[in-house]
Amino acid sequence: MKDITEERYVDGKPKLRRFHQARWDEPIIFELSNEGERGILVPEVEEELKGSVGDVLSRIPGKMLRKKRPELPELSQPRVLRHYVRLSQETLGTDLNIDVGQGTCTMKYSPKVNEQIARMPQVAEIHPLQDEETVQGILEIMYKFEQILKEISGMDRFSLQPGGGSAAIYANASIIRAYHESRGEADQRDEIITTIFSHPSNAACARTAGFKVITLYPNEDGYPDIQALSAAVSERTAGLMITNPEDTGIFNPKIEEFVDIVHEAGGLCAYDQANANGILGITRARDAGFDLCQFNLHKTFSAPHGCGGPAAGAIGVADELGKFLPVPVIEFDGSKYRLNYDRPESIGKIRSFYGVVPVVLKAYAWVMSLGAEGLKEVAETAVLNNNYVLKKLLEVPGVSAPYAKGKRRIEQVRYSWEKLAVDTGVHSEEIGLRAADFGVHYWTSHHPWIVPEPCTIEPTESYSKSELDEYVQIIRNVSDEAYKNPELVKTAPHNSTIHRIDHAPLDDPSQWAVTWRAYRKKVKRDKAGE
Amino acid sequence: MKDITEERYVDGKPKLRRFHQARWDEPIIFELSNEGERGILVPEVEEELKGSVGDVLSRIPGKMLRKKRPELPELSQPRVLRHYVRLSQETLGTDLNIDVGQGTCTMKYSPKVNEQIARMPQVAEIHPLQDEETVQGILEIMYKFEQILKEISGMDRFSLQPGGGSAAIYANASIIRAYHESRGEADQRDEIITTIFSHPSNAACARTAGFKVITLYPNEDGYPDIQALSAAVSERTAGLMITNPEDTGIFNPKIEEFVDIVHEAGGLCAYDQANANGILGITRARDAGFDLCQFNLHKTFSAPHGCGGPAAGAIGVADELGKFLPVPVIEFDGSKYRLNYDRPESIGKIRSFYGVVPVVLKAYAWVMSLGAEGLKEVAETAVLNNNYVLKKLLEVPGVSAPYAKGKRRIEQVRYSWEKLAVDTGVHSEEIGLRAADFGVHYWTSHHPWIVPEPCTIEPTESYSKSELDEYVQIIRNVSDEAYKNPELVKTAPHNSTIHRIDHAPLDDPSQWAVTWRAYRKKVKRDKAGE
Amino acid sequence: MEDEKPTVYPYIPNSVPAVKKQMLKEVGAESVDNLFEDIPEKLRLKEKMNLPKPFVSECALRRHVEGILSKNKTCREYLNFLGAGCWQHYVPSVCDEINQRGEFLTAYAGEPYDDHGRFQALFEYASMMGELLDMDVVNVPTYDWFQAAATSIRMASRITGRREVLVSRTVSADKLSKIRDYCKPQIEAKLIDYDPETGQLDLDSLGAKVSSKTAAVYFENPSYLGFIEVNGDEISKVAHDHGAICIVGVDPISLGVLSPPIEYGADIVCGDLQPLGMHMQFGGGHAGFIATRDEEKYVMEYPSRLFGIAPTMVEGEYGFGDVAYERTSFALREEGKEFVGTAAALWGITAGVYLALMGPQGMLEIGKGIMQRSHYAMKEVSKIKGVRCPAFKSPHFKEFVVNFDGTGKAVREINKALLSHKIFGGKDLTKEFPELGNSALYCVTEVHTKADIDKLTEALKEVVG
Amino acid sequence: MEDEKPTVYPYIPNSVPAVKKQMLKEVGAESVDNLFEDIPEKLRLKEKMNLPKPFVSECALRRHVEGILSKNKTCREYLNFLGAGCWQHYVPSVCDEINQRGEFLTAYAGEPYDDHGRFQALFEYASMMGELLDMDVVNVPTYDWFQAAATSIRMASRITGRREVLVSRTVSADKLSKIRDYCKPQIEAKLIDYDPETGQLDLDSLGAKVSSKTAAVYFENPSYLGFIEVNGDEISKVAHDHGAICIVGVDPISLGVLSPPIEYGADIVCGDLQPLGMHMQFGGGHAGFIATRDEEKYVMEYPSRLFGIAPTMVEGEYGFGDVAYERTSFALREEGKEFVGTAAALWGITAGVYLALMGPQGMLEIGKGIMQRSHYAMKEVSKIKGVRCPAFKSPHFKEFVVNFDGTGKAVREINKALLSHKIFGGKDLTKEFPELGNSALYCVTEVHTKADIDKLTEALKEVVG
Ligand SMILES: Cc1ncc(COP(=O)(O)O)c(C=O)c1O
Ligand SMILES: Cc1ncc(COP(=O)(O)O)c(C=O)c1O
Repeated sequence: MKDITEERYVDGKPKLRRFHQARWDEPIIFELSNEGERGILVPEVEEELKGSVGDVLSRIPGKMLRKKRPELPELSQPRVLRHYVRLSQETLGTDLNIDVGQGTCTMKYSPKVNEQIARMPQVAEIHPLQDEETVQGILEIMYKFEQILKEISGMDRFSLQPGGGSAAIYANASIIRAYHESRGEADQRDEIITTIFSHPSNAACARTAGFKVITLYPNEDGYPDIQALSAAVSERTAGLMITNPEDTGIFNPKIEEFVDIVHEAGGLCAYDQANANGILGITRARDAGFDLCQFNLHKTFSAPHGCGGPAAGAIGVADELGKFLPVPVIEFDGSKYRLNYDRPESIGKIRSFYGVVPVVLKAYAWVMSLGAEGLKEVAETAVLNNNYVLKKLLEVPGVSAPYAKGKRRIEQVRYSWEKLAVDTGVHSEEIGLRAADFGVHYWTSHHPWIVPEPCTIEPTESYSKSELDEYVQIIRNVSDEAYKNPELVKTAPHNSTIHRIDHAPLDDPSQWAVTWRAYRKKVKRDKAGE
Repeated sequence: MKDITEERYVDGKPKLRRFHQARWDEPIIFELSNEGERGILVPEVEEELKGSVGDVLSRIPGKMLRKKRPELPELSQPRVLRHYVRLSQETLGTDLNIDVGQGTCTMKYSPKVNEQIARMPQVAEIHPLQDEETVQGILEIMYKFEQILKEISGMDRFSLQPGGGSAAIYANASIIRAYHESRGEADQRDEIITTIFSHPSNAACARTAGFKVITLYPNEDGYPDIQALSAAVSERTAGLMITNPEDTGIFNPKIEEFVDIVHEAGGLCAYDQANANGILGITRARDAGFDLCQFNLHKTFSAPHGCGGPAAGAIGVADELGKFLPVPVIEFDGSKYRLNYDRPESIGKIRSFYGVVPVVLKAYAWVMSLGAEGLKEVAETAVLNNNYVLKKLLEVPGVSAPYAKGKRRIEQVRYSWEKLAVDTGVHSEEIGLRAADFGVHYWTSHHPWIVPEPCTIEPTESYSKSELDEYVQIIRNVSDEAYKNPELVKTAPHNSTIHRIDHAPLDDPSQWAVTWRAYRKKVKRDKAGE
Repeated sequence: MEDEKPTVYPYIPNSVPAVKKQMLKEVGAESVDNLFEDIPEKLRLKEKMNLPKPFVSECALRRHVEGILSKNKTCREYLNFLGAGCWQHYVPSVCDEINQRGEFLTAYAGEPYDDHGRFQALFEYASMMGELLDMDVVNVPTYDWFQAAATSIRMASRITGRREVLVSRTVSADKLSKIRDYCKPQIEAKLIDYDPETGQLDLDSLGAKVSSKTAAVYFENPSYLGFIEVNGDEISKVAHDHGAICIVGVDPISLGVLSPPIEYGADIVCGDLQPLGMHMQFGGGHAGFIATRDEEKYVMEYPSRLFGIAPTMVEGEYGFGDVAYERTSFALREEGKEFVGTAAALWGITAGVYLALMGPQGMLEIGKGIMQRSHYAMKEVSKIKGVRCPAFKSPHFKEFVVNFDGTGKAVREINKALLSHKIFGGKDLTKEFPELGNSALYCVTEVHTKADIDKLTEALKEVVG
Repeated sequence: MEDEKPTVYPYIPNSVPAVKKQMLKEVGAESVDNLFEDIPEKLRLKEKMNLPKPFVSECALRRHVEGILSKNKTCREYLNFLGAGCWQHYVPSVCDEINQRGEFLTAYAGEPYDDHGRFQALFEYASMMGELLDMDVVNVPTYDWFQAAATSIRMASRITGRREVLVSRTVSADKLSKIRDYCKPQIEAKLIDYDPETGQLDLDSLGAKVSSKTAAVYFENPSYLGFIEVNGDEISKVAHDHGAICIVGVDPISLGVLSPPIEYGADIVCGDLQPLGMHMQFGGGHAGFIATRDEEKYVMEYPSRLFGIAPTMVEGEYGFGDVAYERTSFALREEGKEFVGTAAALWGITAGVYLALMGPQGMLEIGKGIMQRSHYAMKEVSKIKGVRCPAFKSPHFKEFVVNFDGTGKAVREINKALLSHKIFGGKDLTKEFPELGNSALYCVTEVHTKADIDKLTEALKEVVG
């Protein structure tokens, strides 16, 4: 028998947990198929109705009628359930782990009460085209939530339509374009300025909206470089799209000057507030002069991340840009809520209907459970937690926090394991895989890879000091192991659902397989010669 | 790194899964407490209301006012959630495993749709004393379900009040007592006859209701012994309380004669139909002459087992016993449902209010999804599955199916590993713990331990042939291991949440601890001397 | 393209005809019928059962059942002041989240290895209840308070070897009925009177009835009629003086503010978990607890399972298992203690979640808040002409008796009239406690706001006015 | 006994004052304010935000929010015939069970090790969609059909290097608006007319507009107006003949009976997953899919994530990971393909559950059943005086246009009148398609019974009569 007592380290509190993730070794669902099984029956059609309409399929012209049935798996209902419940256990949600290792993602607690409300028929079973009289409740919530966001950001108008943070950033780029178009300057003003530590979607959305992108790098102190900005602006400047605090957790103290410089050059300024968790009630976009901003309701506002959505973005703009917002907008005449489509200068539709309504509802409920003081408590505690973890982690051998040395951070910190890599040959990614052996996330996606051997930790307000201590202890332990027994770290994970993956095929067109059918054709058949 | 390829056996299909249960190594919840944390806030009291009533606590006489706050743990909401979600992952429900190893428990699929309906406010948020006009829906369901059970059992009247199968058996014992009381024979008729392979609750409930218990043993062929019955009955016989098929899976073919003999002696016959899954639509209690019966709605009727309840028992009786049923009974006058308490000969109350209503609802929905043909399909498939597993398991070295040799079984089979134990020294319980390493249950509670090295498998209708094959393959593999490497089996589990438990303290009054406070006093303090 | 096949049932994987055929072949049977060979032909049902036509699609089934249920009016739509053994308390979302997790919902009787989480959760439940009650032993839940009370009495009878129990007259008629049915063969239940002014258990009546035959004295706190029994000390002293056991039934949600009964002499404490995180469910949310000191003579008399903590082969790892399993009917059949079966474990886990969420501060605040609201309600209702409230001069917790004698209206009428205000009035006590006249038992909890109570008062005024 | 302490927030563990103090000490800060040193004083908010008073207890919060929501009327209470991009299909219970599991609900962007289940579920989703579509590559879902269509067009533009897209005129105005906004900087969208009799895309119009500048032809099947585009073959041929890509938008629930678009020449197929297990949620249940053949030139143009299967160190174990991650904006910022962000993965997993439950037989039956019902509805509605239905002479799937010109009543009026029958009538098309006159788009699915449809017909008769 394996002696797992070893695994509980005792050099400090709390002890490390002897973790093993659920491993169900579950086949691909197609491999479970048994011909003829049914997972659910569809509603029967009344004989009388059938008789009345005759053979409807015969009305489909031959070539439009499906000939070969789709080769979907055939499984009973309990087997489908079992498959997915098992897969769920192999997935590490925030409900399960001390989820501070996916820095910039704001993995906070998603209150269950809000989820339960969002699943009521009064939300789930309403159609977006129902008569407005019959959806006053949900319109009221959306309207009221816009008022809340106005107060939080200082902006004048909001739209809740975008389906995520990046979609919201894109919408803002689109509004900037519409603004310059309305002034006849669209052709001239085709440059968007951003910073390298602003989230990549700022650059990507700007480009997608047709702009050229100018990226500023930090100055020696690690702050966005104001000189570089002054050099970059011109009569071609359409706008500035920027995250603050940046993904490094550093707040740009010259943010107002940045805005002024861009304004002076005739550009608009859009504030990516996906990292707003640490500044709720502390500082506001409009007060720094921004013309547009966006929030991620699935991050700061506590809606769950759902394995990558449903998400929701909210965009806020200053009064003069209000007319460009997507249609429809929600209006209130003192007694009724209504949807107004009659907005000739609008950029139009960003997505189907009015936004990701259940996510908006959860965000509304979250704010209403906290109020102004509670939101400020969120920010203050998140920042305190972050600086606490910073203090503790910097005591761990091999890690550093580049840039803005000695300064406080806001919502997260981008660390570097450069020294550890040099000392031991263990890379940041490997640290993450070993951390997984203790039941926590530690993600490896830190584009741009400017900070060497990066690692971003964002504690948020949702974890207790003892849980933060546990996380730090895990990282300290992995660092110890890297120094003492690097092989152990380099072969991790050992206690996960699966073992080291060979990633090579995923970048090879002749081997990659995004579906089981492709895999069967390209890999299985090739191999087994079947 | 541990080579887990070994763990996937390839000598036959399906391959065994390389399983590991989630192991969170979660402390006892008190150990997680952080002073001052709150898991939920209770509704605030309006200042005006507070002012109006003054210091209410001062109205509690000194000695009745709590002085020391209860030492409950203090935890934030996400931490409470995380704790319990982790514990849930360390629990192997039917939703997760091929749950055929808890024979006699009828671990079938509990449809999710029924669960979702049962959690609607129309069920969850109704008070049992509401005006009958406002609960017509739930009364209708209970009433209709009684009609269904009447048809399934052939009985004339039903009560859904008992909180579980054993409570229902007790209620039947109580009705038998009331019946004899009503005839002035209560003192004389103080013996209940049962069989050793009837569920222990028959004997236990009869005794609790004040009867002496006579237990019949099987005859040489393994069937309940009719001669023994004839010898047992007398003018002292109050009744027969019997399971059929018995917990061995064997159906008593002389059941009608049993009933006749007891009737002739002046006793009543109560049929424990907890094992009814295999005989739905096949044979009925009343047709064999029984006067009373009971069903377990959390077994045959698909309601989930909930870690051991909420459960529900339904008792059915012949017309002449109807007057003894618990109060209230549900009546229907063609337009309204009402609760009738005016039943002077009733045994009275069995539990609070009217029964475990959500469980009844789930059972009703389950029947209504299947109908008469579907219920028969349940029985036939369950029995086919059982005989299939019987066939396959008997090919495994070391196992046998005692009694009624060569005969078919109904709902389950009680096997014996006597040969394996003799051959290898590995006991049934150890087989179960090794089976756990492959992610399945195999329970060890088979009282009475008359069958040596017992093991009871009940496939029900809920598992596909491939899942049954997988289960058999696991057992076959453990048997192989017992012969080749008994130590591996005897030290199992290896892939579970925890390791071999030292059970000795649990039977030692000086060491047992049913609460953390007792543990702290008796074990922790003693040990650590703290 | 082929048309619909004969029905295969989604819940019955092997209902696929081809699979069935193959399996029949494997077992050497011609048809499924062969497998029932042991069931005499005569007993075999010849026709199809006469059951309603099923709704085989989930969609149709749901519509059918929900259609029936839509006839119910809920306590979300109506303002509810009914209690009397089933109470409307707020159910924290996390309680439902945990008890609907498939793992807990569908587990049953697995081993302490594969079901470690179930054992730990139930051990923790017992441990938290232990803190609330200040007692060291708490059972895995039984069916409900009714059962817990009846079993507590039988435990006391076994411990003392005596066959008489004295029960407070203010216990509900239904619970008394259960106690009598369950104790009948062994134990006679005698009632102790109460003081008509205060409702308090009458110590003289107790003194007159207690004797060396008394196994136990059973009373409740708060009483069924809502007031607090303030003489717990004296009652238990009388019991103990006569070698009897003192059993107290208690509403656990009161224990943030009320003393745990062990403080005033209780030996066995029992009650219902429903207030701690269970929805009312038309009376389907009950679970009973029993608690005692950690003395062998008590422990060995529990019929329920008791989960204890135990070491494993690995240092620092906790294991769990059954304590003194050999006392149960599982082990000993009729020689076990009463009987044990599937009862209400999931509600035990849920109550644990509830207590973990509430913590000491939450339990204090909720108890106090309930008292503030119920006192406000009593005060306001008592202002209505012809209404006497509370009917008893005693401190109250969350329930109280309202007497309508002075209004000339029957409770039944009043309650019918309240319905049109979308209010469920208190439980009619006229049959259960005729001596209280035209009275009803009202319940006010933390779910009620001042506005709710004011609405009740206004409605009552209108109705009786 | 002490009284209530200052508020500690249940969602903010370290809001406990003592803990905060200790942590401040650890980080060497006097107050939390110090930690915001980088935020200029001038930008610091001086007052408390002016937000509504919160409902700090869960009980009060729930009552507040549910109170507002109770003003909505749901499609369970009313009979709903609205579709037009958001459809009322039956959501199997297992879909909700899986997507509310905390593990899936709260996971995000973990590694293929700790989030193995998420990767496998999404790989399986793509694989099942692949079978339904007969295509080898399917993305991790994007926001919705709008986005999927717009991105498909941009993919086509990048692949062909061309900057014009031809879009069927029967595409919804809203979707067209999205396409235009999203493609604006690069691609011009031109509309292809439809035949006023049949609704079918006008091949002459197509022929007139297609050219060597055409990157793609985009049309939908079934069309937004409900009929089936029967000339898929011809349309794709025209596109291909001009070196353009054929993009088809499709309602996946039709694919049990309708040919997968690849059969009639589609190169890129896109659509919405909402019908496959997502509640309508006032339009909050959308998710977009894009599918292509497994050709590098297509694969490399996806902006979305693509999850592929890969071996691990252990024989027979499956691993997963990102395919060609270096095309994404995560990796390349503005040099990546468009952009990628959090979209609708959970709905992808849910659609996978849906397809796994339905299987081939379920998809066939549901498609056929929907057609039977919608044809019955068309037949019955068409009998009403003054009503023309369907407005187009073409085969239909689940939606159809009803023209009310002959009734003298406006759709708006009719729909208002239907409300009093508890019916939501079809979408008013008068603004979107003025050329169709006084018309509405009705939707009938498997949730409708014959009785429902008859109820609609009766109500319509009364309303227009
Ligand atoms: C045959 C039989 N009778 C009675 C029972 C007891 O039912 P319960 O556990 O609901 O008390 C069981 C439970 O397994 C059983 O199998
Ligand atoms: C600062 C910032 N901006 C934008 C985004 C993109 O948001 P989404 O993932 O919702 O598209 C993120 C997401 O992590 C972010 O952290």
